[in-house]
Amino acid sequence: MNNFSLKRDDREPATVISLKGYLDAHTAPELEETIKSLLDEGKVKIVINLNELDYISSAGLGVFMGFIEEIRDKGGDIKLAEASDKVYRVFDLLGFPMLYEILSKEEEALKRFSEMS
Amino acid sequence: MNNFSLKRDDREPATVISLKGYLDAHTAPELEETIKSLLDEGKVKIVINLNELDYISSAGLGVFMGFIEEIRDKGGDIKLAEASDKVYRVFDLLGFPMLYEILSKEEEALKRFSEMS
Amino acid sequence: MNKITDYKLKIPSKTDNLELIRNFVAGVARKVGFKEDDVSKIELAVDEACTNVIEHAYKNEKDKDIDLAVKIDFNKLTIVITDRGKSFDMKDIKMPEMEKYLAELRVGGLGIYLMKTLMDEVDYVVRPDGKNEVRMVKFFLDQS
Amino acid sequence: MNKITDYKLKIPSKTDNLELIRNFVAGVARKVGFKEDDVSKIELAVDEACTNVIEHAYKNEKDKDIDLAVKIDFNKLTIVITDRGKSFDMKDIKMPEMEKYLAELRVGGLGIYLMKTLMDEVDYVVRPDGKNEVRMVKFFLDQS
Ligand SMILES: Nc1ncnc2c1ncn2[C@@H]1O[C@H](COP(=O)(O)OP(=O)(O)O)[C@@H](O)[C@H]1O
Ligand SMILES: Nc1ncnc2c1ncn2[C@@H]1O[C@H](COP(=O)(O)OP(=O)(O)O)[C@@H](O)[C@H]1O
Repeated sequence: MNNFSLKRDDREPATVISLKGYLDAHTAPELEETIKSLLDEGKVKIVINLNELDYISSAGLGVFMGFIEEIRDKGGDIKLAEASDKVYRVFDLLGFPMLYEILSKEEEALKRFSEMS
Repeated sequence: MNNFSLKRDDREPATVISLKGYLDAHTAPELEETIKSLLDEGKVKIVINLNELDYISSAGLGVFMGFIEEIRDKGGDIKLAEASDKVYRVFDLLGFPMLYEILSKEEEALKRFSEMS
Repeated sequence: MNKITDYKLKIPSKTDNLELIRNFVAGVARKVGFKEDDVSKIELAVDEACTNVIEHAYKNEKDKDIDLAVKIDFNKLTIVITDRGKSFDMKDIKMPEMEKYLAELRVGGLGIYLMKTLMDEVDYVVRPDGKNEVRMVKFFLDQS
Repeated sequence: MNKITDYKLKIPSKTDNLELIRNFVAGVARKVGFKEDDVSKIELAVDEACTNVIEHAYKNEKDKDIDLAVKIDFNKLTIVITDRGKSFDMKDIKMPEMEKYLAELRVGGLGIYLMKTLMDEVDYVVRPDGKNEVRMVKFFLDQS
């Protein structure tokens, strides 16, 4: 049983990572590896699609915190999209909307990157 | 949490009881009461629609066994319809297909009653 | 998995809790790699065993304890269900011949038959300390 | 519900088991009548507490035991998580001011903050027998 999976989709103007299932201390390392690979390839514009994410704990939130500084220093960003009410509430509880743009649609998040560049 | 519910629908030529969720020792009494009421009203032609039933244990199977003799004595029958593979397997394990007609569609089960009368 | 891994659950003896018990055991079985087919069998066998403990050993007294242990070792999953209620002798229970059973339209007496059909091993012992123990085993066979 | 009802779970200390733990506790909370909103809060608080036990108390040593008890009485649900690993003093842990925390882009240190935000009471004690205990309470308030 490993009810977490992710899908990477290199689009323009950003890479979309779609998360599915449960993002907790057990599954967060997989997301961490994926973002690390992106940085290694010089890709720093990232949209996280949360549409199929059922659950997130602080271990999952920590992954976003862990990379955001480096990514922004390199002129990129992490934008979040399509969070369910349940997942959004956790972000909200921690004040993440102050730090990250959380868009309702993946397309909007991609558009925000187009506007940036 | 009581992830079981049932719906009674008095149709012609039989009453359809649709089961949903988990039929176990905890929830079987509700089905038992419903069938008892039908008998009290003289309704002995019964189709059990299992389409949304996720789980059945011997306590659920026992309900069918408990009434079948009386129902058949009164010229009626219990016919089962639309069992998922998982639920069908339990019926099959106990040889129930020898004793009950298990149809793939509710309409077929109703038709079998029309043919009977 | 080489080491024995143990999961334990202690839960009040009411049928209301059967769903929690099933979900827990199914979760463990799935996690260690059983296919859905076998997960369903394990789930049903555990339900039948716990239903018997609630109804026969504890005669529907609520809030007695059911102890459930799931042990995983390299080639099998073992479930041990312990109660402090009324004992019985499984050897006295005749297994129904299903054809005859059904022909006679009998009610009840299917639980132990199901447990024995669904699992690879089923034993019942009254332990020296007076507790009763149902032990059921399912082997890992070509699970993928 | 007048009587105290107890559910107990003993489970090996690996993050792989967090999902089983969450599902079990969520199942109990739902069963006793908490609304989905509160079920989610309880689920997350328990995950954070158990993650801390695995990572900090047991330093990721697998197959140590986490003991989890869920007690239900008439006005509240209490979760007690017990470990035999490294102790700490919760008073030494400064709660982040979230605005400042985020502005500094810090990593980690959100678990206890979440637990305290999600639950009505959170205590941590080192018991006389040397075991560590996290105790969290959620009251039943206008649950329907
Ligand atoms: N855990 C148990 N403790 C005491 N008696 C039991 C237990 N399990 C089964 N029995 C006895 O064995 C009989 C057969 O059990 P079973 O096959 O499960 O059918 P049922 O529970 O429907 O009677 C029961 O009626 C009961 O007398
Ligand atoms: N159960 C525990 N046992 C030992 N130390 C703990 C425990 N829980 C928390 N701590 C300590 O408190 C700190 C803060 O915990 P927390 O807020 O959950 O953030 P994080 O786990 O991300 O560091 C941890 O880094 C750890 O030093």
